[in-house]
Amino acid sequence: MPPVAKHLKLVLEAALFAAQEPLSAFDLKKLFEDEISVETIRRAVDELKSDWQDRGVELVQLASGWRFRVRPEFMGHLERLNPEKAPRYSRAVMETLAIIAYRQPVTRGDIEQIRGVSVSTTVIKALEQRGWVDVIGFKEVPGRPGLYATTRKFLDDLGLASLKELPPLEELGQLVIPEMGE
Amino acid sequence: MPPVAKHLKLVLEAALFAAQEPLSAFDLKKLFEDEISVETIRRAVDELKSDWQDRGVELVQLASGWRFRVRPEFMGHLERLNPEKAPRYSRAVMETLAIIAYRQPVTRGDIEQIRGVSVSTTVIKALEQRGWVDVIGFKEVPGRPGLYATTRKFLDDLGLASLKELPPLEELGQLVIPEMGE
Amino acid sequence: MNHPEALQPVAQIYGEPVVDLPQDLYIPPDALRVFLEAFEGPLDLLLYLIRRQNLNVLDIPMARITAQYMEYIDLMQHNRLELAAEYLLMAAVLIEIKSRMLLPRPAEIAVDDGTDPRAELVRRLLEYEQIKLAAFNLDQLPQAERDFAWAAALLDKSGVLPLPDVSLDDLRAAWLGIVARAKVNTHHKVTREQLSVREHMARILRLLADGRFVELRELFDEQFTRPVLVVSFLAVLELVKESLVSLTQERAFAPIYVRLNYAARSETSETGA
Repeated sequence: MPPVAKHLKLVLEAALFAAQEPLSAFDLKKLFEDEISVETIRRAVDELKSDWQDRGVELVQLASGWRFRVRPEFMGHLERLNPEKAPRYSRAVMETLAIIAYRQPVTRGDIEQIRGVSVSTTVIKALEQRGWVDVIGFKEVPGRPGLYATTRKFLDDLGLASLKELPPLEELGQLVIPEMGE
Repeated sequence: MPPVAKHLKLVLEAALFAAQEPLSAFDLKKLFEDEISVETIRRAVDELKSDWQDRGVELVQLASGWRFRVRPEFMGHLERLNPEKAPRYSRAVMETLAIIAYRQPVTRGDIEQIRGVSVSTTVIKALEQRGWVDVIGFKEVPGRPGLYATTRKFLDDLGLASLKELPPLEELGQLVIPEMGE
Repeated sequence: MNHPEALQPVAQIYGEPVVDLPQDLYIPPDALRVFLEAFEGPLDLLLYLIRRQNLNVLDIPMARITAQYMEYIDLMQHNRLELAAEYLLMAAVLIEIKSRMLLPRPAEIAVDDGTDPRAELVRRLLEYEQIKLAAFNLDQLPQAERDFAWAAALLDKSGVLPLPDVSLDDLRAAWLGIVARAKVNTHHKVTREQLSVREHMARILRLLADGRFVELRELFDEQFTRPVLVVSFLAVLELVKESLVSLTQERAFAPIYVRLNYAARSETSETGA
């Protein structure tokens, strides 16, 4: 089989290093405008994996996808660095959380409409697993989508007594330029 | 000069990928039990930089050290996966930031004087929350207003190694458009 | 010369970028607000008037500029736009300069004085324009998270990933992205009052979650203060409006019952299946 196009591998590598969460073959496919088979993606990832074989970082497959990770043998050195910073949620997760907090109860469709982009299941799952949001009912429209709201734990973890203590958002409009185009 | 030991480079590479912030030569020295000269570190980083020359990821030198980042040319692909990116700041925010960057340290009054309008707290707060500006002292005048300056994170986030790399201010004389016709 | 005006639309009217501003002073009344919002203040407006007509800042024809500026102020007042104090202050400055230029200057003072009444205004205009250009150039630099992403690998020491911290500032920052992307920019207008209604909507939905009929009275705890009672009542109304709950009352003055709309459906579909 011919080797995978070099550019394809460079894009995958960059995406895997930029993502805050593991990426699945399905996610990686979305990087390209052209239709690329999952098979090709898998092959490219395999090649990447062997490219990184003898390095301090390796490409590993986790439950929800691939991710670059520091090889355990190299951890010893890195412990001399400052204690690692806490990871951060991706923008998608934070925006979804913000909408549920400020607009509850909302359906996934509402969230997508407000954000203008689709909301992946992994994003909502991350928040549910954290115990910060849950489904408190269903909306009486076709499909009966679940209604999400924030939980007591969300308030506790953020040190809030009630939602009223969330920062007011009235003036944020003046800070950013609306995105143009469709 | 002999090439830098391969293992050294692998450790540096792993550390630069693992740290969630730029690492200075001093930080990198701490990775090794043996005494390693800053000179050797620098040489190794330079080699790493050229190893990554034609990739989707590049090693850049910033105000607080080196860090790997995705080349801007590759962002188009990444946006297909995650359409949400940091918004573009409004002119009010950017002009306030420019005054702080080029005239630091400045008080809020100075900013208002130059812009000819009052500066809302929201604007300054947004810049503080982004970690781009902070109060570095107080001016000894009535009210003791805070003096704002830009931070290292501001330089890091704009890919600059120092304030000297800011785009030069246009000469005041050059701003005058020669009178046409009439 | 990289003038921001040359590259950036000066305003957006109903989502359409307006690159060119009208030549003359006439602006359709409904566009005036948008037009004025495109300016960052009186200095910006004045600079526009000067640049638009290719006038030399160092040699401002005070009469012309003042007349134009005053016409704008007039327009703003006619449209009852909230006229920022800064604009009125600038009008005063312009008129003062103009009047000083009209006054005859004693010859001997004019020589060693040499100060043009326009000097301070010119200095401020040039200084502002310099910063305006600097802001534009700064905005062109690739910016982290907007134009490039940081590259990182996982450092998994314990095998258990630490959970990300989230602060209130993070929530606010997340909302900025939403505001920028929202086509109708109404979403950022979330007030505390709305928030407490939303909070009580969630509370009431949880209370009704088992699908039973609940008497309306039960939704209001006796210990509620009066504002909380009001907010709870608004929450019930909002839930009815969004068809999430329905209210029933057998006859006048009988107890009012509240029930989830969807609960009925789920029961019938279970028994009916």
